[in-house]
Parts: sequence; C-alpha cells; structure tokens
Amino acid sequence: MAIEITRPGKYSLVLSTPVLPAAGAVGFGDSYKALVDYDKLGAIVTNPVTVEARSPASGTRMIALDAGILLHTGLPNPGLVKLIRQQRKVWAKMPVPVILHLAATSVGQLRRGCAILDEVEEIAAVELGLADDMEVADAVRLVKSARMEKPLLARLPFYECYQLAEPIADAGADALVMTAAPRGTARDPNTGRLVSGRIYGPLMKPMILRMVGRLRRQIDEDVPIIGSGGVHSPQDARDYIDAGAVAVQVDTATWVQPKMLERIARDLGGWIATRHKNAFLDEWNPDMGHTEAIERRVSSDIAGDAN
Amino acid sequence: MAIEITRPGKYSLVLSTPVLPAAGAVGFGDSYKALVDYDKLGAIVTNPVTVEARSPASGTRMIALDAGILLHTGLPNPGLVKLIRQQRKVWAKMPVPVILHLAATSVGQLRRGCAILDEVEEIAAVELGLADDMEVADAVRLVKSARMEKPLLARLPFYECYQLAEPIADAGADALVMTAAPRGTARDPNTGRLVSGRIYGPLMKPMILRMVGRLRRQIDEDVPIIGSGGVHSPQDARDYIDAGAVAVQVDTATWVQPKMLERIARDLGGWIATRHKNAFLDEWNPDMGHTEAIERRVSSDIAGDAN
Amino acid sequence: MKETQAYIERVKRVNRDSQRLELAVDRSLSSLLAGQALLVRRIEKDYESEHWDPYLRELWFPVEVQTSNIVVVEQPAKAQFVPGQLLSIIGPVGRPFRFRRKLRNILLIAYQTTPAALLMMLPSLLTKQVSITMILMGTARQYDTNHLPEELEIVRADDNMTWPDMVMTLGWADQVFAIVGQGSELHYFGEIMKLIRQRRNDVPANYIFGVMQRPLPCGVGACHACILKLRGEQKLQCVDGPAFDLTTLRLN
Amino acid sequence: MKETQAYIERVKRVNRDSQRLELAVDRSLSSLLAGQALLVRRIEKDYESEHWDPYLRELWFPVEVQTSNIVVVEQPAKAQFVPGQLLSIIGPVGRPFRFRRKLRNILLIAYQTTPAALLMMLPSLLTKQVSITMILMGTARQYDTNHLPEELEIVRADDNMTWPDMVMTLGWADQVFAIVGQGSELHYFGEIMKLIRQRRNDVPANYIFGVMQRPLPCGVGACHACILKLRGEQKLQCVDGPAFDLTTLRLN
Ligand SMILES: Cc1cc2nc3c(=O)[nH]c(=O)nc-3n(C[C@H](O)[C@H](O)[C@H](O)COP(=O)(O)OP(=O)(O)OC[C@H]3O[C@@H](n4cnc5c(N)ncnc54)[C@H](O)[C@@H]3O)c2cc1C
Ligand SMILES: Cc1cc2nc3c(=O)[nH]c(=O)nc-3n(C[C@H](O)[C@H](O)[C@H](O)COP(=O)(O)OP(=O)(O)OC[C@H]3O[C@@H](n4cnc5c(N)ncnc54)[C@H](O)[C@@H]3O)c2cc1C
Ligand SMILES: Cc1cc2nc3c(=O)[nH]c(=O)nc-3n(C[C@H](O)[C@H](O)[C@H](O)COP(=O)(O)O)c2cc1C
Ligand SMILES: Cc1cc2nc3c(=O)[nH]c(=O)nc-3n(C[C@H](O)[C@H](O)[C@H](O)COP(=O)(O)O)c2cc1C
Ligand code: FES
Ligand code: FES
Repeated sequence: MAIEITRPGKYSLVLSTPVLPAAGAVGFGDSYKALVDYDKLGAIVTNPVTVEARSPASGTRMIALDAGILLHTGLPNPGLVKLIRQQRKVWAKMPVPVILHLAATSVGQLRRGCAILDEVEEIAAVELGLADDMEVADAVRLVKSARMEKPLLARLPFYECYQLAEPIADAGADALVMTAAPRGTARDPNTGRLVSGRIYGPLMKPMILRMVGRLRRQIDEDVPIIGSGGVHSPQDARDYIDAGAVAVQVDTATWVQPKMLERIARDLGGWIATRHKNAFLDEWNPDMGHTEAIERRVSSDIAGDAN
Repeated sequence: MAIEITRPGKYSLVLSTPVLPAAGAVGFGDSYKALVDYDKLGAIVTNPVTVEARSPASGTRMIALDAGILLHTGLPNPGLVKLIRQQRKVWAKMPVPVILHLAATSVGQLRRGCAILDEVEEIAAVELGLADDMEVADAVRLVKSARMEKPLLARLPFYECYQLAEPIADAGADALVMTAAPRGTARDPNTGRLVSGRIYGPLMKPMILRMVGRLRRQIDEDVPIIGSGGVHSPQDARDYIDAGAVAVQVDTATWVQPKMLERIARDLGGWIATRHKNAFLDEWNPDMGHTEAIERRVSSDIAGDAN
Repeated sequence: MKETQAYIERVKRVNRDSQRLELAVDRSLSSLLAGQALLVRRIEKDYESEHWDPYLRELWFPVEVQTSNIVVVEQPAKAQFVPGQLLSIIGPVGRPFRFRRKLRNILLIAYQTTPAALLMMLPSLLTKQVSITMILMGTARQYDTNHLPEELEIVRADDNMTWPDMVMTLGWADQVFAIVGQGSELHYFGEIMKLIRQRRNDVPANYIFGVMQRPLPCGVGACHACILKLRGEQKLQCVDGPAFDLTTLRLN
Repeated sequence: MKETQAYIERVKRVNRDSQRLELAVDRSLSSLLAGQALLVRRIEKDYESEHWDPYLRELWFPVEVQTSNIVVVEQPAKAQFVPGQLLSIIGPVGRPFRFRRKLRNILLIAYQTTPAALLMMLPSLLTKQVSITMILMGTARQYDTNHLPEELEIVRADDNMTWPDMVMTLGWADQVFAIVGQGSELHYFGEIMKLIRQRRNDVPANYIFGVMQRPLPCGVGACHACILKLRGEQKLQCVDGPAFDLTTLRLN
C-alpha cells in the first residue's frame, strides 16, 4: 500500500499503512518497542513538544472515568533542541517515518521551531497542535507562520473543529487531524477537587466520526483528513476511512491494549491473518501470539467467596 | 427546599428539588409511574413536541455504543394541539410542575406554539430546544420570538454551546439548559450502514461539566444554568451543582436504572436515608426497596461451563 | 411492572448450544405470561459502583415460571453466567400473547434466531392438548431442540425456506407466531409474509403474529425508539408488543 | 516486558480480609522480582468484544512466584474473582527493589494501604536471615496479618503514628521501605519523613524508599502521567520506580 496522507505536492508524506499512534500515546521515541511492532505502523507521532522546556503539571494528572480517563500532564518536555539531541538516534532507527507534534504557542516560537526542524532529517513531517479556545484568526496566523520544507499537519481542537477546519485548510495545512481530545472537568476522588484535563474514551468516536464525515464534504478535497478519537478496534478505524478519512490515529487504546494498535495497523494495512479455530486468544493473528504457556486451569473447586 | 431555576421576576419557576428528567427521557406524561416516585422529582420535562405532527424516523433508531448509545427517533409526536388534548389530564394530576419541551423550528411556528401554551395552565414552563448547526443570529431570533407569560428555558446544542450561551441569555431566556446530547455517527452492526443520531453516555459529563463551569463565570449571573449530560449518580449531579448549575437533568440513566433518577432527586433534595448494614441491595434507601423476596441462593455447585 | 433484583440461582447446560438460568426473582414476576419479557442488567454488590458498558438492559424472554419465585431463561451456552450473579430487572414488559379461544393447531416459526421467546407458551398449550409445530428456518435450523417437549413437532425448512406439505401446514394452523433475527425484523417478516401469501390466498386478521425482540431503551413507553408503524396507527413494541398482527404491520 | 495472557487458576481466602489469586502466567513472568508489578485487565473469550469500563489496567504487585508459571497476588476479600477468568497482562513493570548488600535489619512501613506490594520480598529476605519489622499505621492497622510468616515482627502504630521504641527501630534498620495510600502519596510520604526526621538527626541517602502505587496509564514511559519530580531531575514511576529515595523525592 501507499497512502498519501498530506496534500499532494513537493513535500507530501506517503505511508504504507494508514494507522498512526496519536500524539501523547507512545512517547517521544520507542517506548513501546517491547510491545508493538513499529514496522507495522504507518508512522510514529511524538508526544507534544514545545520550543521552550515545560515542566509537568502538578497535582492530579489522571482520573479514571466511566469507560474513559481524564488526563492533564502539562505536556512535560525538555524543549525542542534538547529533545532532538536526545532522540535523534532513536528516530533514525525507526522503521517508519517520524512525525513530530509541535504545540503551537506563539508565531515567534513556531517560526523558530520550524527553522530548527527543517534541519532535522529524521523528522518526516510536523503535526501542529492548535490550542483550545483559539480565535480563528489566531489559528490561521499560526498555521501560516509555520512554513517548512516538510509537510505540515494541523491537529484541530475538538470544540472548535467545525469552525477551524476550512480556514486552516485554506491557510495551507497539508492535512487536518480531527481532533485533539476535548477538554473536560471531573472530580478527583482522592482530593475531592474538580480537575480539568483532556477526555479520552471510546465514546469520542461517534462525535468525531460525524465531524470527519461532514467536514470531508465541506473542505477542499486535496486536503486529507486524519481521524483521531476513540479508535479502539479495526472496525473503528475502518469507520473513519469510510467517512472520508485517509488515515487514523490511535490514542489511549494503545495503553489499554498495546497490541490493539498493531492489530489495527495490520488490519488496515492488509496484514490481517486468519484466526485458527481453537487458537489461543492472543493467537488471533498467529504471528502475534506472545503467551508462551498458559496451563489450562486444573480445578475450579475452590471458588472465591461470592456472597 | 425551594430552588428558583429560572431568572427571578414575574414568571419564575421554583422547584422543591433541583433534579429533573431531561426531554426525551420519560415521555410525554407518566410513563414511569410504576418505577419512579414523581413526587420526589423537581419537575417533569416532556419529550420534544413540535407544533406540527412528526412521524418517527424510519430505519435504525438505536445503536449500542461502548458505554453509551446513539439514538435517532425523529422526535415523533402528534403535534402540539393534539398532544395537549391527550395529556392534559395526566399533567394536571402530576405532583410536580410540568415543563413542555418545544422544538424550535421557525419563528412562525414558535409564535403559534407559545400562544397555545400560554392558555395551558397545566404547563408551568416551556423549554425551547435549539437545533444543532444553528447560526447565532437565528437562535437569538427564535428565543426573542418565544414570548409568553411563562418562564422560558433554552436548551443549547452541544457543539455550539460556548458560542450561543451568552447571546441566548441576553436574548431573554430565563434559564439555560447545557446541553442537548451531541450528534454523532456510528455504524449500525445490523445493516452495516453509518447512522447519525444523538450520543448518550456517562462520558458526556466531563465535557459538559466544563462548559457549565466556564460559562457560569461568563454569563449574567441572574440567568440560572441547568446541567444536563451524563448525570448517572448523585455525585454527578452534585458535581454540576458545584460547578455552578442550579439544577440538573437526568437523561438516559433513567432508562438504564429508573430508580437512579429518583435516588438522585432524593439525594439532592435532602431525602437521602441511611443505608442499613446488611440491607439488601435495593434497600439502600430502605423505603425504596422493591424486591419482596429474594431467596438466598442455596447452591453454587452447578457452575456454568466456564471454558 | 417493577424494578426489582434477582440472583442467578442455577446455571444448567441443557444441550450442545443452550444453557438455562434459574433466576430467584421477586414474587411479582411469578404471574408473568408467555410474551412478556424482562429487561435485565447484571449488577454488582454495590449498586452504585455500576459499570456502564454494556449500557442498555438486555431483553430476556423467560421460557418457564417454575415456582413462586423461580423464573427460567434460556441463553446460548457460550455466554458466561455464574450462580450468585446479581441482576437488576424491570418487568414484566409487554403484553401476553393472545391465543384464539378455540385454538387447536398452532404453528411457530423461528427464522434467523433462537425460538426461545416462543417456548414459554409450550407447557400450557400442551396441557390444553393444542398441537404444536415449530418450523426452524435459516440459521434457526442449527438450533438444538433435544431439550424441548417430545409432543412438539419440529420441522427444519430447506434452503428455500420451504418444507414438505407447506400449504397444508399453513391451512392446518389456527394461528401462527413468527420470530425473526434482530436488526432486520421488518425485512424478515416481509419474507415470511411473502412465503405465506404465495401459499394461502387469504391471510386473515389475527392469524399470524410477528414477535419483536428489538432491544428496548426504556421499556415503558417513554423513549419512543421502539415505535412501529401499523396500518393507520403507531404502536410501541414495549407497551403494545411484543406480538403484532403481521397483516397490519408496515413491513416496508 | 511483554503483553501476555493468563488465567486465574485458584482463588483462596487467606484470612478475614484477604484472598490470594494464583495466576497461570506466561513463563516470562517467573523471573519477576520484588518491586516489579503487572498491569492487568480482565478480558473475555473474544479479545475484540472487550468492554471499556473500567478503562485502565490495574496495577497488581505479586506477593509470590510459586513455580515456573504460577504467580500469586493478594486482593481484598470483597473483590469478586472466579477461577477461569482470563487476564491480559503487561509486565513486568518497573525495577526490582534494590537492597543493601549487607542488609541485616529491614523496616517496612504501610500507611493507609495494604502492605501487599511489600510482601514479595519476604521469602528471600527471610532465607537470608534478614530481620524484618513491619509497621502498620493509619488504616493499615486493620490489615489482618495472620497469613504472614511468623518470623515477621508486626507492630501496629498508635493514633499518633508512633510506636514503642520508635527511635531504636529507626536506628536499628539498615533500610526502610514505606508504602502509602493512593491519591495522596506525596503528602503521606511527607508525614512519614517528618516523623523520621524528628527521631533521626540524619537520614542518609538510600536509607528510606517510598514505594509508589499510583495507577499507570501506559506503564512503559510513553504517557508521562506518572512523572515524579526528584531533586534536580524528573523520573517516571513506571520505568524508574516503584521505589524512590524519599530524601530526593520532592514531597511538596
Ligand atoms: C428544523 C429542523 C428539524 C429537523 N427535524 C428532524 C427530525 O425530526 N428528525 C430527523 O431525523 N431529522 C430532523 N432534522 C434533520 C436533522 O437535524 C439532521 O440533519 C438529520 O437527523 C441528520 O443528522 P446529522 O446532522 O447528524 O447528519 P449528517 O452528518 O448531516 O448526515 C446526513 C447523512 O449522512 C450520513 N452520514 C452521517 N455521517 C456520515 C459519515 N461520517 N460518513 C458517511 N455518511 C455519514 C447520515 O447517515 C445521513 O444519512 C431536522 C432539521 C431541521 C433543520
Ligand atoms: C499557549 C498556552 C499553553 C498552555 N500550556 C499549558 C500546559 O502546558 N499545561 C497546562 O496545564 N495548561 C496549559 N495551558 C492552560 C490550559 O490550556 C488550560 O487553560 C488549563 O489546563 C486549564 O484547563 P481548562 O481550560 O480545561 O480549565 P478551565 O475550565 O478554564 O478551568 C480553570 C480552573 O477552574 C477549575 N475548574 C474547571 N472546571 C470547573 C468547574 N466546572 N467547576 C469548578 N472549577 C472548575 C479547574 O480545576 C481549573 O483550576 C496553556 C494555555 C495556553 C494559552
Ligand atoms: C500560557 C500558559 C502556560 C502554561 N504552562 C504550564 C506548564 O508549563 N505546566 C503546567 O503544569 N501548567 C501550565 N499552565 C497551566 C497553569 O499552570 C494552570 O494550571 C492553569 O492556568 C489553570 O490554573 P488553575 O487550575 O489554578 O485555575 C499554563 C497556563 C498558561 C495559560
Ligand atoms: C426540516 C427537516 C425536517 C425533518 N423532519 C423529519 C421528520 O419528521 N421525521 C424524520 O424521520 N426525519 C425528518 N427529517 C430528517 C430527514 O428525513 C433525513 O433523515 C435527514 O435530512 C437526513 O437525510 P439522509 O439521512 O437521507 O441524508 C427532517 C429533516 C429536515 C431537514
Ligand atoms: S422502549 Fe422506549 S418507548 Fe418502547
Ligand atoms: S505510566 Fe505512562 S509514562 Fe509512566
């Protein structure tokens, strides 16, 4: 397969599989190397990076929700230059393209960041993270200022996606990622306080799938859309493709079931294998079986107290 | 308790408990009378009504999602006049105020609807349902045209809530309901087709809770906010109150656990009773126990085939 | 109708494919009749620490009311149930099946589904000496019937959804109850009606009933997701069903 | 680290409050050492028909590796587990505890939590003749220790989080491992450090370790939700933990 996930032209990005991890899901480099076969993915997207270093959020960073989580990390990172120094060799060895997620802060920082990144050949493309609550004019200005000799993907905020999609496409983004996880508020059961952060879970998918479906019919068809939000199964990924996305990003599902990221990638990349009858659970795709020896349980006579 | 859920003034609405079912949750009248003690609720909100009759949507109306559902009913109803004739007596007997949910279609229909409703004394207030994708100016025009001698609540659409809240409050709405369930798209497993509808589930709460928290700080404090979305427990309801809502609407949680609607209402209304140690599950609130006789299971020797 | 709680008292494999669950239920459910169903959710000890996936209640049609507080349901053998599991139940939902007063011969049709929702009527009809024939069509042909009463005549249809003496069976029957696979009910009922109309000039009112088993979001007539269009009117599956006269149902 | 699957082989009540689960695991987990944990999710037969509530994996610290493929964990008795339950496991997560080379006396402190995550070290330390004292403070005082090895000295602290001969115990110990309740780890560790500093002039490096058991969204160093601020640097609980020198951890 060869899937062009950015606007055709001088600097387009072509992947062999339309499945990527989302920014924030797999870290800055190869954190998942023991659990996921990177070779089967379309590309890697790094965690968000800022030009200046950022320290982690203090206080609660994670709250378990019903079928989901709230996360507020503060986007900790050592700053662009230091990160490149740390990760360059890892990126060079990656079997698939590396897309760096750059959090859009100010025009000045963005220009600096793009200039730096143009010199880093280990980075195949840049995904620009647009903050929530941004005015359309400001977002357009940021995208316009992020000119590079690499493809530029723009990741749209959730609540503003309908308003921003067309202006950002017109401003020159080579692809639109729909969307970043929405912000929300939940009560921390440990401290009793309301905490804000991003919301993740499978229920995001129907909302963002609708955005993708509708906006695909509205915006310039040269600009590919990448679906992101609630992709938890190969079927979820196929739904985004059917709705008009050229590729999908898999988010927190990777943490819950790391192999799922790979399975979705294999499935959409045409790697799917047939399940053998009576195969062990993780022999679904026979070459993915990891459990060497599950002894069948021998007795069920000692049951837990079920009262 | 006495909770004023609309703007203070000539036509304000005062409830004894800040918990209501949401439009669509409990039907047009007393469908839940066998399962919920209406007396304990703050008010009833009817299913959406239109001035003209509407027939049900054809095709798939419900899709089970991960921890949620998609629903697309087409808002079937016999039209305002016929409905009033059918339900008037039921409403008159309700122990709590009845709020009629009127779907905002056109200025003309809305004016007609309001004129009709002003004559129906069984209706204490009207909740105006604003459609998705509405321009701010159109929404404002609709609210301004809905003048009555009853309080007017406006239920805001999800995606446009941040933009609409302030203009709709300024246009004279006596309370804002945040929000209607968002529209989304999911694949019908039976037909294989993508279907659009409204999305319900507990993961709505963190997103809408944030809206309530932020908008409470922005809009005129005379205009009460009613939180609606993902209220599945007394704690969810209290979270909305803490974030600045004056009351909450309970949506599909009512279908999943009808008694939960009543329990939330009792809890926030100060009716909560202490759980007896070793009480049966549904004796949580002793006066709510419905199960007359659960014989304790006598044997656990015959287990199902668990392979 | 009430919201009550129950235990799974016993889990019993009845044949290759099916298991039966004996539920210790609230006594109000012992008056449940064939056609009425339960809306069931598995719950945990602490009613509040509920999980929300799956979200909706399942629609269970009992197959037997054993004693004053034991109701039996049939489930596929592959579903995992454990004795002691606590259930939350809303029920009874729906109206009992209405049988002809002088019913002598009844035809049951299951197409692309388990016939479980039709089994509850068997004991009382057999007691009344009613002759019962059950036709299994489509995937229903794989349904293992070893555990059903011997008096029942079971016919497995062929690939064309026909069976020997079809015209005769349809004439012989005083009443027909048909049940079909979920998700495409109206389409499947349409197929069945076409088959029948090809073999019977006149299909009278109250002759053939389609039993709906679509999931019910609320089960009490509130949500209107279960509306069915009938000739000249609209009815709710949860309140007016589950059985509808197939000559009046709009099968589009 | 691998993603593997396991069965709950046996569920055994060990005392009033606790049960132990014997897990039949992939052999790669038999080399797991004290301090390392498993990220566990209950799954169903069909890996795809997964429910998503609860969402995250649970962090389970084994208490024993029994044979080549049986790992034992301790859980509160009230949690419901059934033999035959299938689990998905990511592990081992984290680094083994590092003990002094000439360790003779070790002090274990559990405050507002079960000490389960500290139990895995017991057998090997006892074999090496290390003297072990376990202090239970706060709600940990309710922890039933009947099933623990007899050689273990168990002390229940008083309401002020002190115990007889406290100064002596703290001097006697070559090393201390403390574990505290979830959600307020840094606060609880702060309280413990205050207690210790009041009774010991100098708290050397590598003397007292705090064991973190906050939930880990990813467990592999990707999400950065488990970052801890240490003096002069940042570390990840999942990759660098679970034990951190409490003299370097920023307890704010
Ligand atoms: C005043 C007013 C009243 C209305 N009243 C009703 C009413 O009573 N009942 C009613 O049903 N509608 C009503 N509508 C229309 C309704 O608001 C929606 O337009 C309609 O339900 C479609 O929903 P949607 O906007 O989510 O679908 P859209 O996203 O606009 O989709 C429209 C079509 O595309 C399909 N589709 C959606 N997403 C995708 C995708 N990602 N990929 C591929 N295909 C996709 C859908 O299946 C649908 O067929 C009303 C509209 C107005 C303006
Ligand atoms: C360019 C830029 C970069 C940024 N970078 C970061 C960053 O790296 N890390 C970071 O953490 N933030 C960053 N922020 C701030 C961030 O975008 C949010 O403003 C911040 O995380 C708060 O989230 P929120 O908007 O959801 O909270 P808000 O809803 O605005 O809430 C703010 C405060 O109110 C409280 N609160 C929220 N909802 C409620 C409620 N319903 N009831 C009561 N109290 C409530 C919250 O706990 C919080 O303390 C950045 C902002 C900008 C403009
Ligand atoms: C421009 C800007 C930059 C921020 N940078 C960081 C950061 O690097 N790390 C962090 O944890 N929070 C950061 N924050 C978030 C603030 O520290 C604070 O959490 C947020 O504004 C909400 O504050 P409150 O929760 O105290 O009301 C930033 C906020 C803004 C507006
Ligand atoms: C003004 C308006 C009124 C509608 N009224 C109804 C209605 O009463 N019942 C209904 O099922 N659908 C109604 N619809 C929805 C349409 O029938 C149709 O489902 C929707 O426009 C999407 O069409 P599609 O799914 O075929 O693209 C209405 C749509 C509009 C725009
Ligand atoms: S299921 Fe809700 S009205 Fe029938
Ligand atoms: S749990 Fe994700 S980085 Fe540690």
